[in-house]
Amino acid sequence: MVNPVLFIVVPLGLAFAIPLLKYISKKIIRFVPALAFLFNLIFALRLIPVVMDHQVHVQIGGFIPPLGINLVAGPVGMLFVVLIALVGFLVSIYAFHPIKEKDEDRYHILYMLQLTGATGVVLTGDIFNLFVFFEILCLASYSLVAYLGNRAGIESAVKYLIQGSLGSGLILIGIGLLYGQFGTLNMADIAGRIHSVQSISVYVPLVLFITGFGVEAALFPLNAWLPDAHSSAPSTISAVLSGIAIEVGLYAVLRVVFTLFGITHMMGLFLLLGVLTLLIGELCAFSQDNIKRMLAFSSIGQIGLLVFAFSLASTLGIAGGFFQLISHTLGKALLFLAAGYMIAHTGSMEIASFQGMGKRMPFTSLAFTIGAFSMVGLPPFMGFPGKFMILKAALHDGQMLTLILLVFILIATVIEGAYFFRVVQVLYFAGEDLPDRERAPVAFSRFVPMFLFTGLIIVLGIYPSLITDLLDASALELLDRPDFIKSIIP
Amino acid sequence: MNFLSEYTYYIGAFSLIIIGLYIILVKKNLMKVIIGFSIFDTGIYLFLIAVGYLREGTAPVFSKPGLDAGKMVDPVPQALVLTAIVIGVAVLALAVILAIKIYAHYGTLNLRKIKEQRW
Amino acid sequence: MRKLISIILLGMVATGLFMSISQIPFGEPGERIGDHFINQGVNETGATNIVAAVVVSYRGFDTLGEVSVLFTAAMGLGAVIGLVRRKKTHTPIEPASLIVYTGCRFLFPVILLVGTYIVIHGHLTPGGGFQGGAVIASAFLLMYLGCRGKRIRENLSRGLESLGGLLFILLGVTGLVIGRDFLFSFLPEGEAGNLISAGIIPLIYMAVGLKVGSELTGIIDHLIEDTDELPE
Amino acid sequence: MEIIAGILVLLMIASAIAAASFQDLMNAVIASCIVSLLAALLFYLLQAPDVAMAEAAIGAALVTGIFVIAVKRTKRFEE
Repeated sequence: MVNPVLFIVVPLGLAFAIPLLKYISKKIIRFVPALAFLFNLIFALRLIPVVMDHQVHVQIGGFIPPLGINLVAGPVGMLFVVLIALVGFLVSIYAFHPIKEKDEDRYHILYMLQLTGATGVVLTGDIFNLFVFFEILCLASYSLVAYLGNRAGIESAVKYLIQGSLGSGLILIGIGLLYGQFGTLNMADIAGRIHSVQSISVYVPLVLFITGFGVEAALFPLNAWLPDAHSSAPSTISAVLSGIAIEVGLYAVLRVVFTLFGITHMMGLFLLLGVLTLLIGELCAFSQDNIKRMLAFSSIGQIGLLVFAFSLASTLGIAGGFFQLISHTLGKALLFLAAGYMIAHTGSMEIASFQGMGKRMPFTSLAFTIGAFSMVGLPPFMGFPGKFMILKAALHDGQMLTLILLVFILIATVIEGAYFFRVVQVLYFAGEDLPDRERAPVAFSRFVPMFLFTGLIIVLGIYPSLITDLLDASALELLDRPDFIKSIIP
Repeated sequence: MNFLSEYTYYIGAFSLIIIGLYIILVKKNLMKVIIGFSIFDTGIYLFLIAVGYLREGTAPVFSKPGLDAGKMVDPVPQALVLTAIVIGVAVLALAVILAIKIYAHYGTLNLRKIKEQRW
Repeated sequence: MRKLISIILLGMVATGLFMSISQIPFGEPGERIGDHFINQGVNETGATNIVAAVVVSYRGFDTLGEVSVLFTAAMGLGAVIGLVRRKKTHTPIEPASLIVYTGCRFLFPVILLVGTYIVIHGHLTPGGGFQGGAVIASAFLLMYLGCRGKRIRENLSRGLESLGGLLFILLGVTGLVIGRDFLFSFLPEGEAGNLISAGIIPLIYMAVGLKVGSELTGIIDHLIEDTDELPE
Repeated sequence: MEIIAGILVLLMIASAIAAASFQDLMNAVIASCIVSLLAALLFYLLQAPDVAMAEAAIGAALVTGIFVIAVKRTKRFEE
């Protein structure tokens, strides 16, 4: 069994080593991220059966929690580690092909640091340590958004940075308030001392945390930065930002709400917030002409759906939320990669310019179509079981509010279908009169990740039972707060 | 008055946080906003250190023999602030370079004027 | 309108913060994990500076994360500035006045020395890797401002940066290799108060000092470099 | 001791307000530098010499240096 700390340390060490590796050979640098995340992927998958049985706790420096920092590799944490490693590995294959004439090594270093930060966030069991890794994730994201160095990139990065650091500052105040009252930083230890969220001095840190992490999780109304940032980053980075970064932000919110504070009575508000985010995201996506902005707004909508699912606070709802989260990560990464490849060919982000792509780039168009269908929730793709599980959970919940909100979710799905079908229609059926241009062959480094993402979406769509055990265990970890606390602080 | 002398440091920290937030939210100039972040961060550090203070305490350093461990201030917030200060300077440095690039692209630092992309 | 919303928001934040901050007693002893560090820190780590013990030993993982944040910022800065090769300008840069120049030349090694001292004595007296690294970087800042045209070689600073980070990680992994936890202090604690004591704390602080110093220097270097190619 | 702290806090708040209101960015940078320096002094009074050192070296010296470079590179006056 591999020590989970290596999932953080190995990519970090390789990232530190890249400036030195550069002196040996410039060529090998672009394979380093793939190597690191392949390592993570293999060993994380091997750790999953162990984690399903019992949580793995790792002490750092040999001090028992709450004195030292500890890592908690439970089902939730490992689910995210596998997801991050998978997306990290596949997207880094995409970058085998040199993307830009700019400094390549910095791109790879930042990319690895971004995903390492995400891995750290989902594994750590200490609130301040979570903040530190969150900062790595955010800082790498700001830099990567500005990586292309054009006007739009720099401007989005500034916006992102201002809102993100404001959020980080609020989180830090929240940590200070919690430490002042409870005298500890270990999340399980704090959770053990918060019995109910009644007094204002517990309520304020909660609000600060939700606001701070909510910026990264793109909860409405904290998501003004997202469409710009996601659309002006390089396509590979958009895939990671949409597929990993906001999900990790959501993870932090979930951890805070479920484990740290154990809230049960404010869920109606979150349900409402989720549906609001969903509707706004989908409506804005509908009115976009720019494909990357459309996908970015669609991410906002999906996050709203996830918030709705998790706010149901039932095993069924949370498991469905996790399934939909995986589906969104894989689907959105695929969509951004495919869209990015098409943009590289046409040189334009306008949807209208993709006319006739179905003939010129058949494989890429097919991958995009599958991703889009999965996003809408058509069988046999992965989005279908996800949305179905959420639907079932909401019906099972049976409250009046939930049922009313469900209607809005169905409306949002229809809107989602409308704009995705519009793109698919442009890909295949528009511009018949265009002269037949020759087919563009798919580069190998582009083909492999898109093919694997497509394959995963179809396989998991047909056999959702492959991962349901892990999802149920994850839901249980979030809901069973006393057990979580007891397993760390006996 | 008792309250004031009791909470001098908290008041200072609180005021810095609010002034910093005010600058960040209201000011239009990007450089000013970054300065606001610096002040905001300083306020947070002061708050954290004040949380760890023990009245009549000594610094948590056994520099000479005979120091009473029971009368030392809490070292944990100090460790957190050390980390946070370095993180803060990292963010500020990145913000500054982005501001310089914004100026190079747009010829202005006014945040209201550089909004090209909207929802 | 926007201003009004901001002010209302600010008022809400202020009220909330005020109410919660005033709940926290000032200067009162409480039940905190800090107590354990004060009482047991010297025994467990061998460092007389408990803050250093907390930063490097108890919460060493934070420190690893934090040097990574700085590394991220340095890399991000480089990426944003982009591919501007340093132009081989032989145009004489306006020299600073002789007094400033000589003063800087004189102060530079002294500040470097002080910075190194602060790093090395981090586990005994106040100071350590961050503070010493920052002092070292400020020596370079002085050099850039006072003696324009002097530069540290970029390759050197990037190499040191990598070495510092790798040293940290290697020290951490050694703990795993000998069958204990990551960042486990595998060296003897020695006698508290001696220069060579406190297990791996001084070593880690040196790695941190190296990394923080070279990274902050690199950041300043990037900023100055970018300034120089500005057409006035 | 408390009076000294009170005066320092007042000065600090005053410089922060000054930093907020100065139109000349260079002056605002200097004011924020003073805020950091006074904060470093307060850290010292709060028995945190480590943090005081870090704040003086990083918050007051380095950040101010970075800001000065940035202001020189961009516009000096707020518009």
